Amino acid sequence: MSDETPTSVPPEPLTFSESELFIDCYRLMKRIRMVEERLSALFADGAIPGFIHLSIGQESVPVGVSRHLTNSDTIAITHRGHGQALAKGMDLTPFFAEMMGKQDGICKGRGGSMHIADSSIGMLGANGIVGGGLSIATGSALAHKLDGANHIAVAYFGDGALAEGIFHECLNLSALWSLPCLFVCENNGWGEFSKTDQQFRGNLKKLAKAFGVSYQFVDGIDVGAVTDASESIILAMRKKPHPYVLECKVERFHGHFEGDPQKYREESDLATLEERDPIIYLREKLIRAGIAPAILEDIESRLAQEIEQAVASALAGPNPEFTTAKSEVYAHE
Amino acid sequence: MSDETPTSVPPEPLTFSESELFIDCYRLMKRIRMVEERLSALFADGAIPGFIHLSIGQESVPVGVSRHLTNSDTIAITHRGHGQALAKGMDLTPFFAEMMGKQDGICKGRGGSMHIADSSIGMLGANGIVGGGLSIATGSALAHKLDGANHIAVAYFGDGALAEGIFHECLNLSALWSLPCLFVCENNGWGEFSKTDQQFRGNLKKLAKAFGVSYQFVDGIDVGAVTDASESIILAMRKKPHPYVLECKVERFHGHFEGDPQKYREESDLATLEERDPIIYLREKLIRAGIAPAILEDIESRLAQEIEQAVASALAGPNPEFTTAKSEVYAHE
Amino acid sequence: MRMNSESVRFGQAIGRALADAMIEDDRVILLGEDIAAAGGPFGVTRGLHAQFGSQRVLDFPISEAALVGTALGAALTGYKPVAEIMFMDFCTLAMDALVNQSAKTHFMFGGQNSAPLVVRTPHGGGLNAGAQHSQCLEAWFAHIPGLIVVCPSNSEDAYGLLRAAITDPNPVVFVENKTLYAKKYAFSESQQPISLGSARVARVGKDVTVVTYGGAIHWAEAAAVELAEDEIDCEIIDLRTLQPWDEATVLTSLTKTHRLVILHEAVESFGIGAEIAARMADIGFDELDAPIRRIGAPYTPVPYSPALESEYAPSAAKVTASVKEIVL
Amino acid sequence: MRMNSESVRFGQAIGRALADAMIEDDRVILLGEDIAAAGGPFGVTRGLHAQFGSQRVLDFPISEAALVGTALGAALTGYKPVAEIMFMDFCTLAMDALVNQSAKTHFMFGGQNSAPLVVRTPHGGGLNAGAQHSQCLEAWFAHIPGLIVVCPSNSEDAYGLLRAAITDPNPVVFVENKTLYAKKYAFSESQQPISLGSARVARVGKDVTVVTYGGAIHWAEAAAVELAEDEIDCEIIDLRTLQPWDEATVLTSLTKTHRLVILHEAVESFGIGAEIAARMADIGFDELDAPIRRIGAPYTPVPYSPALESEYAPSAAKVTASVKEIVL
Ligand SMILES: Cc1ncc(C[n+]2csc(CCOP(=O)(O)OP(=O)(O)O)c2C)c(N)n1
Ligand SMILES: Cc1ncc(C[n+]2csc(CCOP(=O)(O)OP(=O)(O)O)c2C)c(N)n1
Ligand SMILES: [Mg+2]
Ligand SMILES: [Mg+2]
Repeated sequence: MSDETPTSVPPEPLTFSESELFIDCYRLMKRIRMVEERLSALFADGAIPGFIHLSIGQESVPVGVSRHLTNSDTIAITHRGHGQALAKGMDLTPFFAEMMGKQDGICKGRGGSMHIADSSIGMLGANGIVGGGLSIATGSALAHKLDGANHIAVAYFGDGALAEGIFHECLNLSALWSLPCLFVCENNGWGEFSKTDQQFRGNLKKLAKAFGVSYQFVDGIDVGAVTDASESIILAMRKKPHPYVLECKVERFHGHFEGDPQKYREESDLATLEERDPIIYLREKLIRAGIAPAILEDIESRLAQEIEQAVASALAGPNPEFTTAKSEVYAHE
Repeated sequence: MSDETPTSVPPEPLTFSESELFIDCYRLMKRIRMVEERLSALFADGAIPGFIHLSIGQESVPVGVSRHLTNSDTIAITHRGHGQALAKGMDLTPFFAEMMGKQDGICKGRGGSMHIADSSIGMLGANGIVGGGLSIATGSALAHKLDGANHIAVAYFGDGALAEGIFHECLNLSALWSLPCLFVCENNGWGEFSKTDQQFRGNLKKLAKAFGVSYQFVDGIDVGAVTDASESIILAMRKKPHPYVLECKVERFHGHFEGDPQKYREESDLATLEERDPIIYLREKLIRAGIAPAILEDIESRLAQEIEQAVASALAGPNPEFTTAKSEVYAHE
Repeated sequence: MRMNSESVRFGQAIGRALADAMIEDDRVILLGEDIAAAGGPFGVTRGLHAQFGSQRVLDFPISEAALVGTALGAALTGYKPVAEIMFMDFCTLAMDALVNQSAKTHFMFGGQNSAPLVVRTPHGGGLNAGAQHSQCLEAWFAHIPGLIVVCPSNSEDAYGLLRAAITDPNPVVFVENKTLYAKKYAFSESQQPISLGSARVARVGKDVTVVTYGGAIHWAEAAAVELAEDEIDCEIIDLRTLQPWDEATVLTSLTKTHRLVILHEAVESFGIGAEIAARMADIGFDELDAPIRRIGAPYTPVPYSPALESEYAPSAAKVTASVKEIVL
Repeated sequence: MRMNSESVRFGQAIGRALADAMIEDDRVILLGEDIAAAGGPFGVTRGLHAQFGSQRVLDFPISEAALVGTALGAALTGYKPVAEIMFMDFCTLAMDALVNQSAKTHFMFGGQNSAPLVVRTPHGGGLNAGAQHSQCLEAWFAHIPGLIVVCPSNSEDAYGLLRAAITDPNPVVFVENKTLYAKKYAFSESQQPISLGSARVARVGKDVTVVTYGGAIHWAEAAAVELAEDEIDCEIIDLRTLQPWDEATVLTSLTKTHRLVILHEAVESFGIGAEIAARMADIGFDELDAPIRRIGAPYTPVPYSPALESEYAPSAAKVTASVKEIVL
């Protein structure tokens, strides 16, 4: 689908300020990873109902992008959006509580994994409809442009969504009106149980260019590359509103949803996933750069503690009441 | 929207066989023109209800394309589809009767101008939905491919339809499955009352290429160019099924619909339309090539007669009965 | 608010409501195909682009799905968009944004935000525009929790309801019968928003309740005049809002007349009238002295030919006949 | 036709109907997302790709609008496509092809051709899949002249109705309740197509008629068992086809029981039940001894949390309560 093939650059030494940055990234990526691993276990235990789609292996993308966003910037996220939400700043307890369908969930238990939203941080909402967030982000970008306040909107979408006509409509509109919308494609090569190249024959770079929309490819194994690319893209978008397509090559480590045994996937593909793990990649980079493993282990143990607390407090919370929910179908002035 | 700008080549002498071909084209283009001029008058007189959209100025496109189609090839046409239908071979009397909402109309008066169809000649139907025929033609191309019988499907569409997401979906699908679908864009520069460049920022050539779909531009002033281009395109498609985008630059001489005073159009634009008339262009070419004007006038007078007969017999026909119509909502085995 | 007591066309009243809403709140923006300089296919937005400029009246590409999705995104980011879908038939292209996204935003995200957008769209036949430009699809939207559905029948109501719809924090589908656009109605000074969900008793009567909305009210009114000659006194209720609809007003009327006829232009089967009838056959059962009759379009696509469409459409005569069947 | 008298899962019965239809007529092709090697998200098409190959079982890109439009184009060119829309909620993306195109083809083009396609799609909740993966939108389609709407409640009906739907020359929306897929039902030898438009009396009774369809029938049956203990004898009618629905069978039952309850999983307001109730409040008025009660989902989007969804969904208890209100 894209011209470029992902490259696997060996880690290099870091400057001190780089290592600060990368430790931050490490913390956030690891946080997402550990949260999702916890979700996976909770799901297996039956503590989480419905469908959950984990972004394990893809954490570098939202972490790299969100570094450059404020709460006034808006994002629309996907069904595989836990990382996108957490990287934007969603709190853990209401996050876990939502997954569990609890009253203290960020959406009072009415949304679940596919429908998390946090308007306090500009997170417009996850979407159970493939491509469903694209036009919402585009409209949010229109609002930012009309406001004239240099905020931007981000539309996360998967490579599967490329086949939906709405993508075309949104590319056109954002090009036509120079809307500050960053289209971030998390290209994991799969749409459910099918390879995307069996579903989509377009070349994303050429497609963007056909609308005069700038495009950049980054290999998501390297959060540094994502960060750098997003930084310059977003800076330019703030200076002068315009759309941009950022394609990030990543791997989907787990099944399409939890419980999917991935029988359709080659053994060899699954076996080599680790080589494409952005967290292992960054960890090695940090270690080589002289960061003491203990620092990273400390981060991990703090995260573990934070997560356990969040899970415990989410689990302890009450279930929602249907009568309350029913009274909130409509907003009141 | 397209890279190329239309060129206005002066007519050149013709060989004998060329002149045969061009006289044929002239007859068919003129037929469409005269039919539509008659419709315009009938509409002004109140003999035709509803909305009609005339293709005056655009006749070269369907005439050039349809030369290479048989009744087994299928076409889906637009709201501005009279020429597309007539070029494929629709008879005049049921055509006029349909416009008038008569029982003898090709659709028994239930469709009207926006919904003519003639399944006996592979004309799948006109569409009141912009872009509505694209996926129908794509599906018909799928059927042809499964049949393995070298037939093709043609999707006519306007430049306005480029903004609809369904176009993207159909380009992708036909590329992915190598479907013998010819996408013919009648680019008249307008979508209703707005210029298409105010609505669509994509470049059609690049868009097609982004899906690996071949593309060709022709200036519709020259039916010869349309004929030549379609011939080689369609031949190749029959040999080995694949999609193709053919963009034809034409002008819309009348309003969006009959009765539209076109106040939104520059005087100068309207004043120079004649220079872009494919019929005048061809007539001059024929005259210069030594065809006696009397031959053309003879064609015209025969056409006039044919048209008047069709109009008279359509007008004389009965109105449809609602009880009959109501019994045909569902097909019976 | 205006100081007129003139008569104003239905389409113009909508234009005024848009203008006044835009003056009052600069978060109100308009999005639609050919609505700016061209003024919309029915002239409803004529003049607004000149008055408010390209930042507030935006000509949208022919992309209905993105149109409503964009309106929603802007609504979630502080604006109050009013999107126009040129013909209600084209809503088919925008159902995801309306039904899966806008309608569910408030509830599904736990009440964090709301989706204050309006989708205006003309429905109905009478123009021989054929099966893809004449449909009345309001029943679809009334079935979707989270949406509000409005359908006015005259200029004052159009104005007042649209003002209310724009102010409302929820997504509203605002349906305009296209044969009304050019009709003139009294338009009194100092128009106010009309609260959504309240019906209007358009004619007081005692023998039978005729519930209707939108353009169909004229058939009901004509029938009432005819029936009065036979000493049958119709009460006509104009629902105005179809979801939530004013159950109390309908029930009150039924309690007086004990007979119910429901009329709309949409296809009768599975139309708006089905819900009204079903509800009254439950909560109003003891009041009913006769079968509930419905008059709507027959179960066929809208035909093109005038000879067909005139028989297809409901009419005063059909109302008169139905009423007589249950009153006499 | 098969020679089994075993019990067969609902999803499997659908798979068998597809296979048998494909064997019988090689114009039958399947189109859908992940239906080929993957066998569909609920396993319904498992094995068909292996059996019939890539020319007849086609994995479609994630493009629902093109999916149904393509099916229509193929139908108009000699095939009998069966398209799968993965969740009924995604029909929102394909409404133009279904409603403006497929439904109108036969009528609008004067009966020249027909559109023999089937759109299979699962509806309903119970999986805590949330507001965008649980909707029951069949009432939309029942409102559209030209479409046929089917919703089976057990394996034999699923088989027989799907066979009929594929043979039928008209576009059929074939709705499958997703909680049924894994359920086993008796499946007798020599299954035949079941003619569309005929309801099934699922339980004979004399005190009250319960009209229902699809997955909801199990709530009706459980309620009937409970009510029998109170000496209330329910007649249960399984509609099977929602458009055209079997008015005669419902009326016959009402003429016996004089009491009517309608049950479905879809939102009650403006749902399928509204039309049944409205119709019976007209043609069955004189037979009615009590208000018509409906049981459907309340007017909210489908909530995610099990704590909420379990209260949201209709239930046997709600049926029992409703029946008692009008029988006692
Ligand atoms: C409109 C729509 N069609 C189909 C689906 C079912 N579905 C859910 S996720 C998915 C694959 C999406 O692939 P991609 O966009 O690449 O996201 P990924 O799951 O790979 O992150 C599909 C087909 C859906 N949710 N919405
Ligand atoms: C889905 C849809 N949106 C809007 C319209 C209204 N409409 C009819 S024709 C038209 C312009 C189409 O432009 P183009 O495709 O270039 O065709 P042209 O009229 O120029 O031949 C529009 C917007 C429609 N019929 N269908
Ligand atoms: Mg993917
Ligand atoms: Mg055009």
